[in-house]
Order: sequence, then structure tokens, then C-alpha cells
Amino acid sequence: MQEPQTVAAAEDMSILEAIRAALFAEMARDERVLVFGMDVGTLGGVFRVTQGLQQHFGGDRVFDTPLAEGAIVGASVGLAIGGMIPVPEIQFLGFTYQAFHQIGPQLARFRSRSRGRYPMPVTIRAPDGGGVRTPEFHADAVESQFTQTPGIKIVCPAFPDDARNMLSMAIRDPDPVLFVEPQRLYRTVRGPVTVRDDPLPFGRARIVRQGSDVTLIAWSAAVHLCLTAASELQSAGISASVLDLRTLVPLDVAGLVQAVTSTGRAVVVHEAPLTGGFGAEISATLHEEAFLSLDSPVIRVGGRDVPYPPGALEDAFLPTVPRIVSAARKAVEG
Amino acid sequence: MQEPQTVAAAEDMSILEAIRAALFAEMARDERVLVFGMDVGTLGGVFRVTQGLQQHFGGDRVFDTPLAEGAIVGASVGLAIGGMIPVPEIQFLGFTYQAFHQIGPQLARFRSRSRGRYPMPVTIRAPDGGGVRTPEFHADAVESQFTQTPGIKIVCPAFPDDARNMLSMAIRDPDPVLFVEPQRLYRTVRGPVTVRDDPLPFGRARIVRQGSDVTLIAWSAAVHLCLTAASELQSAGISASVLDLRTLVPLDVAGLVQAVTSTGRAVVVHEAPLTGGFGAEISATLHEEAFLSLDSPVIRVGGRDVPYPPGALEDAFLPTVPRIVSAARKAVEG
Amino acid sequence: MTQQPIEAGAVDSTVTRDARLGADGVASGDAPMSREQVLEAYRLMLQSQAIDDLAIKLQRLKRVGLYAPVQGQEAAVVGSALALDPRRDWLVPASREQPAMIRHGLPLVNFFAGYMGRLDSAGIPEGVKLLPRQQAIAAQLPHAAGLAWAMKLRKERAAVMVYCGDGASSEGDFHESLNLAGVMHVPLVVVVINNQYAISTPFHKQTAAQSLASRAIGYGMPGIAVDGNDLFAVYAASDDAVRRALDGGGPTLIECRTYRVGFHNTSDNPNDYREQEEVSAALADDPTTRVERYVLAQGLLSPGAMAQLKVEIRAELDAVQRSVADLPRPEADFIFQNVYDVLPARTEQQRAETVKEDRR
Amino acid sequence: MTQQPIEAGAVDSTVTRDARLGADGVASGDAPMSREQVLEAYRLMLQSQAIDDLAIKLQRLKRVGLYAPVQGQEAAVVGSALALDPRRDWLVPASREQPAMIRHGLPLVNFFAGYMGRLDSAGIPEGVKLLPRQQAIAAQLPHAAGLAWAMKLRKERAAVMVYCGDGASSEGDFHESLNLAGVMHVPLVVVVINNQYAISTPFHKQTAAQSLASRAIGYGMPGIAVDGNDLFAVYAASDDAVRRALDGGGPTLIECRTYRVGFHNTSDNPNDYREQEEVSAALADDPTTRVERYVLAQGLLSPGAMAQLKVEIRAELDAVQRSVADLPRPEADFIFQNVYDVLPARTEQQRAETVKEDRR
Ligand SMILES: Cc1ncc(C[n+]2csc(CCOP(=O)(O)OP(=O)(O)O)c2C)c(N)n1
Ligand SMILES: Cc1ncc(C[n+]2csc(CCOP(=O)(O)OP(=O)(O)O)c2C)c(N)n1
Ligand SMILES: [Mg+2]
Ligand SMILES: [Mg+2]
Repeated sequence: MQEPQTVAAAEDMSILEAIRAALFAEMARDERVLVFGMDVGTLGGVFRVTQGLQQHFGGDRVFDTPLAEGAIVGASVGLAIGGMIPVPEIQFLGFTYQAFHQIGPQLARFRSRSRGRYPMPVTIRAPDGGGVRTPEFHADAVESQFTQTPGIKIVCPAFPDDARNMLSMAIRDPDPVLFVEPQRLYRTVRGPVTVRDDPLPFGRARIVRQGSDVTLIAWSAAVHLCLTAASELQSAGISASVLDLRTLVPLDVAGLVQAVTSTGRAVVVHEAPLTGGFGAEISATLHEEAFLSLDSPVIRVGGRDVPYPPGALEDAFLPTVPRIVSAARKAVEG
Repeated sequence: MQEPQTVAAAEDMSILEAIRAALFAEMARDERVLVFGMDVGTLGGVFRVTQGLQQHFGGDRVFDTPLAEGAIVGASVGLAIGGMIPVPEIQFLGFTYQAFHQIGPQLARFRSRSRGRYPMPVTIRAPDGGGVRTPEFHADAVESQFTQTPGIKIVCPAFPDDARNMLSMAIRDPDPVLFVEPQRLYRTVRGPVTVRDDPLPFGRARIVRQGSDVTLIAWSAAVHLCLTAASELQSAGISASVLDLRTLVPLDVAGLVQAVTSTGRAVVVHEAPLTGGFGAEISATLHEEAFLSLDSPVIRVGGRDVPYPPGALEDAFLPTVPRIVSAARKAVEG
Repeated sequence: MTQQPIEAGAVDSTVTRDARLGADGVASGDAPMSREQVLEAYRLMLQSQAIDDLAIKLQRLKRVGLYAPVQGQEAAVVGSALALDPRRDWLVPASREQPAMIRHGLPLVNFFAGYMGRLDSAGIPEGVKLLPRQQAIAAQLPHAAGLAWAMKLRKERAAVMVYCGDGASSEGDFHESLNLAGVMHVPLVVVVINNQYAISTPFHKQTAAQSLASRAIGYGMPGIAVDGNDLFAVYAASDDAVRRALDGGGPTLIECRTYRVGFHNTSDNPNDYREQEEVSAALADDPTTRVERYVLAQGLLSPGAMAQLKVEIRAELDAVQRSVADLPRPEADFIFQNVYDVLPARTEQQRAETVKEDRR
Repeated sequence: MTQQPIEAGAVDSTVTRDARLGADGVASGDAPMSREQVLEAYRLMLQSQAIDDLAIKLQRLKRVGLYAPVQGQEAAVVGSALALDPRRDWLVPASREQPAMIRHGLPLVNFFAGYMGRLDSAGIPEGVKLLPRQQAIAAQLPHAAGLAWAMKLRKERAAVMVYCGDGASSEGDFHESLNLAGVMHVPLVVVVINNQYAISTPFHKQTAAQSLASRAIGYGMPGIAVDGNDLFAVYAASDDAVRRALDGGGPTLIECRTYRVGFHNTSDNPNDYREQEEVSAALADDPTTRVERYVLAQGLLSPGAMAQLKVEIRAELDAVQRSVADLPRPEADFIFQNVYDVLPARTEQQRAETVKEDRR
């Protein structure tokens, strides 16, 4: 899990700026790259992530589309066949529901269906996650639903540096990528960004905090909850590692096993409802691959098994630092 | 897991006949019950499951719809609000992709969104599963995708008796149910059917074979693979239980734990791709709830992490009896 | 089948109406509404403006989460909703039809409770034939088609009116449900509030169609485009459509052409994507002002009574808002209510945990 | 915006063509196709019939899985495809356009290899501007819209022709992609093969619209309904549309009205849902027979040459079929090919396992 060579000096950015920088860089690098979706052009996106792109690259490469998620993704398939590199935005991950039939069964399978003739270098960007009191659907963290339709990669950065480099990687990847952006962190998490020209391939988890008693596993915004929980645990005398998965597909099984073996205990945290969430996959995998190294079972902390509630009640739904802390205590103390 | 009282003598039926009998019975019992979908009326469905219904109950209660899965499910929401009990058919579970945005985020959430004002007594029937060399999508076993949208129940019978009783229960249930029908078994599995007037609630797994060394856990068509595997294991001196989950939501956690505790070893089998399949949920749950009773980790046997292949190659994709047998051996022998 | 004659051009089902209530407040021809109806409409339009103002103020004070104003669309929303009989007909909103929901029977307290997070009081009361607001664009359309279908199957004499926006007209749900409604010949009235924008996306980027009403032909139903700022035109078209629905004449598509004068919602800034001139032009043709002029000209209200009415409306809202603020906030385990009839055991356990955590 | 005039009825964009090649094989007016084109069409139509026969036979012998015949639709499929230049234009099939795929460059061997499970040989060769068949109804439409959009963005002079059925016209994908194509003004030709059925569901249960071509108006593009059994009418409309697309005139919707004479596919029995008379009527107006009469009347082929041609076509197919039968069946690990550019480690492990299991 060693990081490759740096080619530019680090710059401090928010996640939002890092994503925008990646879009600028990739559009400049390859004129086949197109950015489109609802309101991404003139407005620059409802979060202003794509701000300035249309002015810079013109209305042929950055454009607003009609309000139809299925067509946005479906057209991306055709644009890719026609030699373009589409980077569509779905305004919120919770509206990939409307495009579901064009993502897993079409975009993800087109390389295979066409026996390799039509690879799909498409990156779908979509923000998700709770904590910002959005209306219904706008927080739904449904990334695990796409793990049942192989052919697509799922990338969930938690830091500006990863957002910057992994979005570039996604756009250059010959395969489709669902790139999930933690809306809660867009402007709140800042950090150094170092542009890498030859980054590691997808599928490498990263230890973002070293500890010895328990490993907290997460991706996307939940990584930061785990970091806070780890600090609290520290005060209570428990030393927690935090592993940022970074990509769900491909999954870094070796990295997971290694991180958990070193502590013997693990808690996996995600915002999606517990049942059927990707935490189950992590837990199942760890038990399969590292059973004998586990001193206690992997504990999952997820969203509740209910529909995402109105903003006023999202704390009752979401995994919180206290819930993570108490799960970690349980893992360690039994 | 004791079965309740019988109210009618057992009759021998195929799964298909059992489903049809349940539809006849529920339509006769309650005139609000409607059956609709593509080709379910005049034709009686592409598998002839609904044959005879339209002649018997008339074109107002059994009707063909346009080719639009989203509208079929979406209209069901409205029909339910209007006081009907819709039993829509989606021609194959793999075409719930097209209705995805109307199932989890709408149908499943309407009770909650309307704060109880509009319960959704809707049962979506859909066949799925491999082994019958269907074209693309027709075999996709995507039941786990619906476990991330709470509010809907997921029922996956493997025997005629369950098909008959659980479909009746589903139709009478005030909540939405996704009722998955194993197409491979429609006509091949026959068995006694005893109509129960007051069946057990959903969420009770059933031990369909008793054993002492390892518990094979499955639902839908895979239950029968497990039964075959259990016979083979018997010859090799390994005594396997087979647990038929019957419903994924609600999940019979207590039944699972009890069944696995008695053997100390478990293998979970499903047709969906391994990663993100419901086997992960079973494995994670068992480790969380029965860690100390497990002599070895729960092993998953699933479909491969690739798109469902053309018919000629489905055996390479699907869980097979040999794969189950060798997983069970590994669980037992380490 | 191949022998059937090829049609000499499909019949155009789009009917267009002349203006009824002009920008000057003068009605051409007979008014399609009674004096009482005009006054009801006027009151609802004023109330809608007052709700916009109050909700935006409360949002700025962080007492309301997000608010999407009606401003500019009052005639389209009120004129259509008034064609319904709330005891008989159903109303299915999108998410910007506040006065229609209230007119259809949603109590003001419940209305504000929804926006102010007092969820225990925010439901739709039993008997009010209304669906909750829909946040997934266009998803309400198949629900409405199904509901109308239920009315037909039950032989209930009732119409269903459903709203959606110009943006919504691009979603698959729009198409699938209108086609279904057409072929099932159900008593549905689809009111498209074409306010020229879907967030920042103007109508000409939404579709190349000249009119959304023209889509009706492809579903075998009548379609009509009206000036959505003309209360009388909207009401007349809606009333026609409701009658047709009640008389077994099937569904109708109505496009109300209006303009979203305000921001998309409280977190939007329209200056980022449109010119002030465009907004000024629209402001100059405020639909409520048209009605106000008519009301004064016809002597339905004196200037004094009108001023009094405005004060009353604002006072009522403010009182409601204050009483809602006094309502209890929901408990944490509210999120487990109404998920299922009976919670699954595992979820029940989560509920218990949540209650315990909340107490800590 | 509210000041814009309310249109006096939307303009109807549906144009209708007179019959060109009647049931008697007599052309009215000038033939829109050259002699060579007519002969090419005729050959393709005969070949399509022969493929239907052979594939059904092979299915009965369990050497083909499932087959959906073209019978009755030959003029619609061939007449449209012939308007394309395969070196320049793209063809996006649904799943019942066999002769179009072959004409566009799919080698017969690859074609049969697909049906006969010889997957290693079933791909679309590099350079053939064709997409694979689509099993999810209507899902190909947005792909085609996107592909046409790519042509426009790249300033390539190329048209994209996409097929779908009458059933497909009810899916959300149909609507979303036609609307997108309209607003992006891309070089797309949408050919709806209205064969009156979607499995058992007749057209009048599919929609209340009189014509599917009439939907074009709602997307701001020209629409035309033609007798789909009339080769010349189909060709002329398609040729117009392709030219318009190439000249920057945007998309066109063409509805070909024809009839699915055969079963939906080899596991369907149409007697369960339709009357034989209806089929007989359609059989009496076989589109290939129309062309055959024309070919004979115009002396394009002598009766002897025609008989010879039919023998040749069948012989060729049979030879191809036999050579395909000799091709190797795919290995088990074929399923892991082309899932990703590089397989994830975990999937790679599954591949290794599969190979090992397969060897046992
Ligand atoms: C399916 C879906 N996609 C995207 C959004 C985000 N969104 C919320 S409102 C809106 C624009 C809606 O435009 P329109 O239908 O014209 O209604 P208006 O806001 O003008 O009333 C969008 C894109 C959503 N809520 N649902
Ligand atoms: C999304 C989807 N829903 C359902 C089906 C099952 N199905 C296969 S063919 C068919 C009918 C298609 O009718 P139409 O579009 O008219 O094409 P045709 O078969 O007449 O060529 C159906 C419903 C499917 N393949 N895809
Ligand atoms: Mg709008
Ligand atoms: Mg058809």
C-alpha cells in the first residue's frame, strides 16, 4: 500500500475543488472527454462542482441535458461507442434509481455483451450521503446496489487527494466507474493534493490511521466518522486503525485481511441501511479469509433498516461516532 | 419452526400450479385483488401461470398492460391508494431493473412517506433463476438489490406448499412483497400442498433436511441444489442440514442461528453473483450472532462475479452441486 | 393489418384556447367562474404569496429546511385545483403546488408542520384525498394513473388531477404513465406546470417540442396548452377535463405556460443562469395582479376589504406558524414508524437500540 | 415568457406517404430504388426467410436456443437498412432485425455462431458499425441517441439507424431517448417496426394513440408512418431520413406498419391469443411476394434465375451452419472474458477455480 511517485507539489484543496481540478485536467488532456448532466453547464452544477468548465471548454463538451437519468447514462453508452469519453453527472446518487436499468445491465455489461468490441470508458459522478438535511432521496447511499452487476467499478473517495487522483484514474479507465462523491465533505474536508501521473491501480485500500487494538473500516464520508471515533477511543485507551477502502469494486481483499489481521478485531461502518449493505460483504470476506486471525466477530455499524428519514431525524438513522465507539469497545472488550 | 394447523387435505401440485391456485383463491376471496402485467390476461402469462384467471374473473380484474415495468409498479401504488390489492407480474425479475425506481424508493416507502396513511398491499410476482438457458437478463437473480430499500418484504419459496401459502399470505399482507418464483422449478418440482388458513407470519426459515455436521443455507431454486448436495455428502459420510430461508426480509435471524449452532458449520448458496449477494448478509449475521458456536467460517457459494452468461455457459456461472459439496467439505474438514 | 389504410396524418389533438383574463384584468367573453370561485381563487393566490414569503423567512432563520416557492405560478396551480371537488376527486402533487394542497384539504398546521420538522403532525388527515409531495421528479405520475384506474374499476365518479413540471416531462415515468392512462382510458387530468425552467435548464434545452400539450396525441388523449397566468383559461381547461374524466371520457393533458419568478428553491440563485430582464418581464405580468384588477373592476371587493383580506391572511399564517413551533419535535424512533405494519424482529431491535442511544 | 403567444394548435409533423409498391407488385410512380438495390433487397428478403426456416429447424433439433423470426417484416427491415451506407452509418438493432444486421456487415458465420453457442466466433468484427442485439426492450434507444450525438460532436458525416418494436414504444427509454435526440438534434433515424404485437399484446392494448409516428411532434422531429410491407415506401422514407440526418437536419421517427406473421419466438404459440384469419390475411400480403412480383414483371430476374437464387441462398446458409457446428464450443472461462479490461483479483481467483473445476 505504498504510494507512487509524486510529480507535482502538494496543494491544499477541498474535495469539491479537487474534483473540479480533475475534470479540468482530464478535459484538457483528452478532447474526447465530455461532461454533461442536469444543470452542469450554465449553472456549473447544483453544488458548483463543474463551475467554469463550460466557459473553458465550450458548450459542445460541457452541456446541460434534459431531466432524464436513464437517457443520460444510456446516451453515455452510445457516446462511448462513438469514441467519446463521457463523464455524466447524476445530480444525486439517489436518482441513479431512475437510471438503474441503464447502469448495471447496460453500461456495466456492454464490454462483455459485445465481446470486447465496445469497452465503456464512462465515469458516472454522483454525490450522496447524509448529514446535510437534504430532501428525500438526496442522501441515499446506495452504492452496494451496484456491486451485484459486475462490469462496473465503484470508487468512493474520502479525501481531496484521492478525489483528485482517483477521478483522473476513473476517466482514463477503459471500464465504467461509478464515482461517488460525499456531499457532506465537499467543502468541509480540505487537504493536500498531489497530482500523480502514474497512480496505483484501483483496488488498494489505505490505512489512514495506525492502531493496534481494532480496525475501523469505512469508505466515503464514514471514514471521517471513524477518524473521530478513533480519537475518542484513544482517550479511552483503545488504539484503533482506520482503513479507507477507497474502492468497493475492485475490493482490496489482501489489504483488508492484512489490516484486520494486525489488530484481530474489526468494525465496518457505512451510511446505507445495515441489511444488504456493503458492510456485509466486508464482514463475510473477512471471516472467510481471516477467520483464525479474528479474536471477535466483525461488527457492522450501518444506517437503520428504514427509509432515509427527513433531515430533522437523520442522526437517528445514520451511523454516529458514539455508535462506532461503542461497537469498537464491544469488539475489543467483548 | 413448527408448522401450524392444516385446514384442507394435501394435494399434489407443481410450483406453477400452486401459484396459480393461490391466485385463484385470493381473487375469489377478495374482489379487490387484481392481476395484471404483460401478457398475463389473454395468454395467461409467458409461463401460463395466470392461465384461466381472465376467463374466470373477467377483463376488469385480470388484464394485459403496455410494455412498461415502471408504470406497472407505479400504477400499483396508485391502485393500492385507491383501495385495490394489486398483484402485478413483472415478466422476469431481470426486468425489475426497468421498474427499480418505482419499487424500492416508491412502493416500499409509501407507507412511511405518507406516515401510515397509505399502506401498500401490493405483491409483485416475478420469475428468475438459471438453469433453463434463457436469453440475457431472464435469469438474473437480483433479489438482494431490494434488501437495501426497507419497506418491502422479499419472499423466495422453493416448494409448492410454500409457494401456495406464502403467495396467499403475500397478497393478504398489508405491506408490499416481492414474490420471487424459481422458473426452473415451475414444473419440475411437485409436492403436497396443504392450504393453511392461518399460516405462520413471514420470517420463519425451515429445516428441510436434518443433519449434524454442516448446515447448507439457501432459498429459491438453490434449496434443491443443496438437497442434492446433502445426499452426495451423506455418501461421503458428512451429514448436512438444509435450511430453506423462505424470506430474505424479514430475515429469521433466530432460526439461522439455531440451525447453524447445531452443526457449528455453514455454507450459504445463491445464484446471484457472489459479491454483494445476500449470502454476505447471512454470513455477516451469523458471525455477529453466533461467532462462538462456529467451528469454521461460513462459506459462500454464489454465482461468479461476472454478467450472467449465455445459456451455453450457465453452468460455469452458477453454483453447482459439486461446488456446494466441496464447500461443505472444506467447512467440515478445514 | 397491413391492409389498414395509412392515416392521412394523425389527428392533432391539441386544442388551444383564447386568452380569457388578460394582463389588464379584463375578461374576454363570459367568466368561466362564479364570483365566489373568483374570490376563493384570489384568496388562495394571496395566501400562496404569503406562504412563500413566510416560508422563505423561516428558512433564513433555519426553522424550515428547504423551500420551493410558487411565485408566478399561482394562477396555474389555483385555477386547476379549483376545478376539483375535494370530497370527490383526488389531488396528486409534485412538489410546488402548495395552494392546491391546502385548497384540497391539507390543514395549514399540517402543512407547516411538514416544513418545520414537526413530523408527528405533518400527515395527511384521513379523508383528505391527497398524496404527499413527491421528491423524485415524475414518480407521482404512474401513481396518479393507477389511482384513476382504481376509480374507474370501482365505478367511483371521481377524477384524479396530477401535477408535474416541464422538467418532469422528460422522464420515462411521464411517458409510461400517460400512455397507460390513455390505453386504460382512466379519469386522469395531467397538469404540466411549464414554468420554463427545471432548476437552471430552460425549456428549449428540455425538449425540441414546440409544446408539451402536443404529446397528448401520442397517447390518444386530448391535449391543450393554455396561458398559465390566465386564471380563467386554466380553470376552463381544467373544468372541461374534469368533466370529461367524470363522464368516462378518459384522460386529458393540460400544459399551463407560466414562469417561475422565484428561485428554484432556497438554495438556488437564479442570477447564475438567467437574465434579470426575463424575470422583470414576467413580474410585469403577475397572475395574481390580473385577478386583483378583475376583482376590483368587477367590484367583488372594495380596496379596503382587499387590504383587510391581505392582513388577515398573513395574520392567520403567522398564528399557525407559531402554534406549529410549539409542537413537540419527533422522537428518534419516529423513523421506525410506518415502515412496515409490523417491524421485522431485527429492525425492532434497531428501534430499541435507537431509543436507548437517544436517552443517553 | 408568459407573453409568448399560445400556439394555434401545434404543428403536426406526421407526414404520410402514398403506397409505392402495392400488393400486386405494381409500383406507382417512379421506383425509389435502382434495379441493383431492388435485387439486393429481394435477395436479403429471401435470405431472411431461409434463415427463419433454418433457425427454427435448428431450434427444434436443440442446436439453437431460442429464435425470433422475421417473417412478415422483411420489407420493413430490409427497406430501412438499405438506406444506410455500412461504411459510413451505424446500425443499432433490437432483436428481430436479422437481415439488417447481415446486410450491415455481420458475417453469416458470426451470425450463426451467436445462435449456436459458438461464442468465440460470435462477435461483431472490428470495422462493422453494428451493435449487438438487445434483449432488454427499448434499452438500445438511448445508446443510439448517444452514438448519433457522438457523430455530431465529432463532425462525422454519418447517420445512426435504430430499431424498436411497437411494444418498445411504451418504455420510458423510448421517450427519454427520442426527446434527447430531438433536443440535441442528432443524426438519428428511429425505425419502429410496428408488427401489431408485443408477444401476445395487440397494438390497441399497447397504446390509445392512432399512430406511433404521431409521437414525433412531441419531440420536435418529423414523424412518418408507412406501409411496412411496401419495400419502396419504407426505403423512400428511410432514405429521406438518412439524408436529413447527414445534412444536419436532425432525427426522424419512422413507423413501419407490418405484421408479425410467425410466433413471437420459438417458445411461443400465437394460437393462444389470436385468430388464424388475421394471420391468413397478413399472409396474403407477404411483402416478399410483392417484390417478387415486381422483379418478375420488370424482368429483373427470369423465373429460372429466381428459382436458382433461392436454391443458392439455402445452400449457402446450410454450408455456413455446418461450418459453425464444427467450431469449438467455448471454454468455461469464457464467461470471465471482457468483463473488465483487467479482472479484479477476486474475480481472477474465481476464474482460476472455474478452470480447475471444468477440468475435473
Ligand atoms: C428523478 C429526479 N431527478 C433529479 C432531481 C433533482 N431535481 C429536483 S427539482 C428538479 C427540476 C424539476 O423541474 P420541473 O419538473 O420543471 O419542476 P419545477 O422545479 O420547475 O417546479 C430537479 C432536476 C429529482 N428531484 N428527481
Ligand atoms: C424490458 C423488458 N421487458 C420485458 C421483456 C420481455 N419481452 C421480450 S420481447 C417482448 C415483446 C416485445 O414487443 P415489441 O417491442 O413489439 O417487439 P417484437 O417482439 O414485436 O419484435 C417482451 C415483453 C424484455 N425482453 N425486456
Ligand atoms: Mg419547471
Ligand atoms: Mg411488436
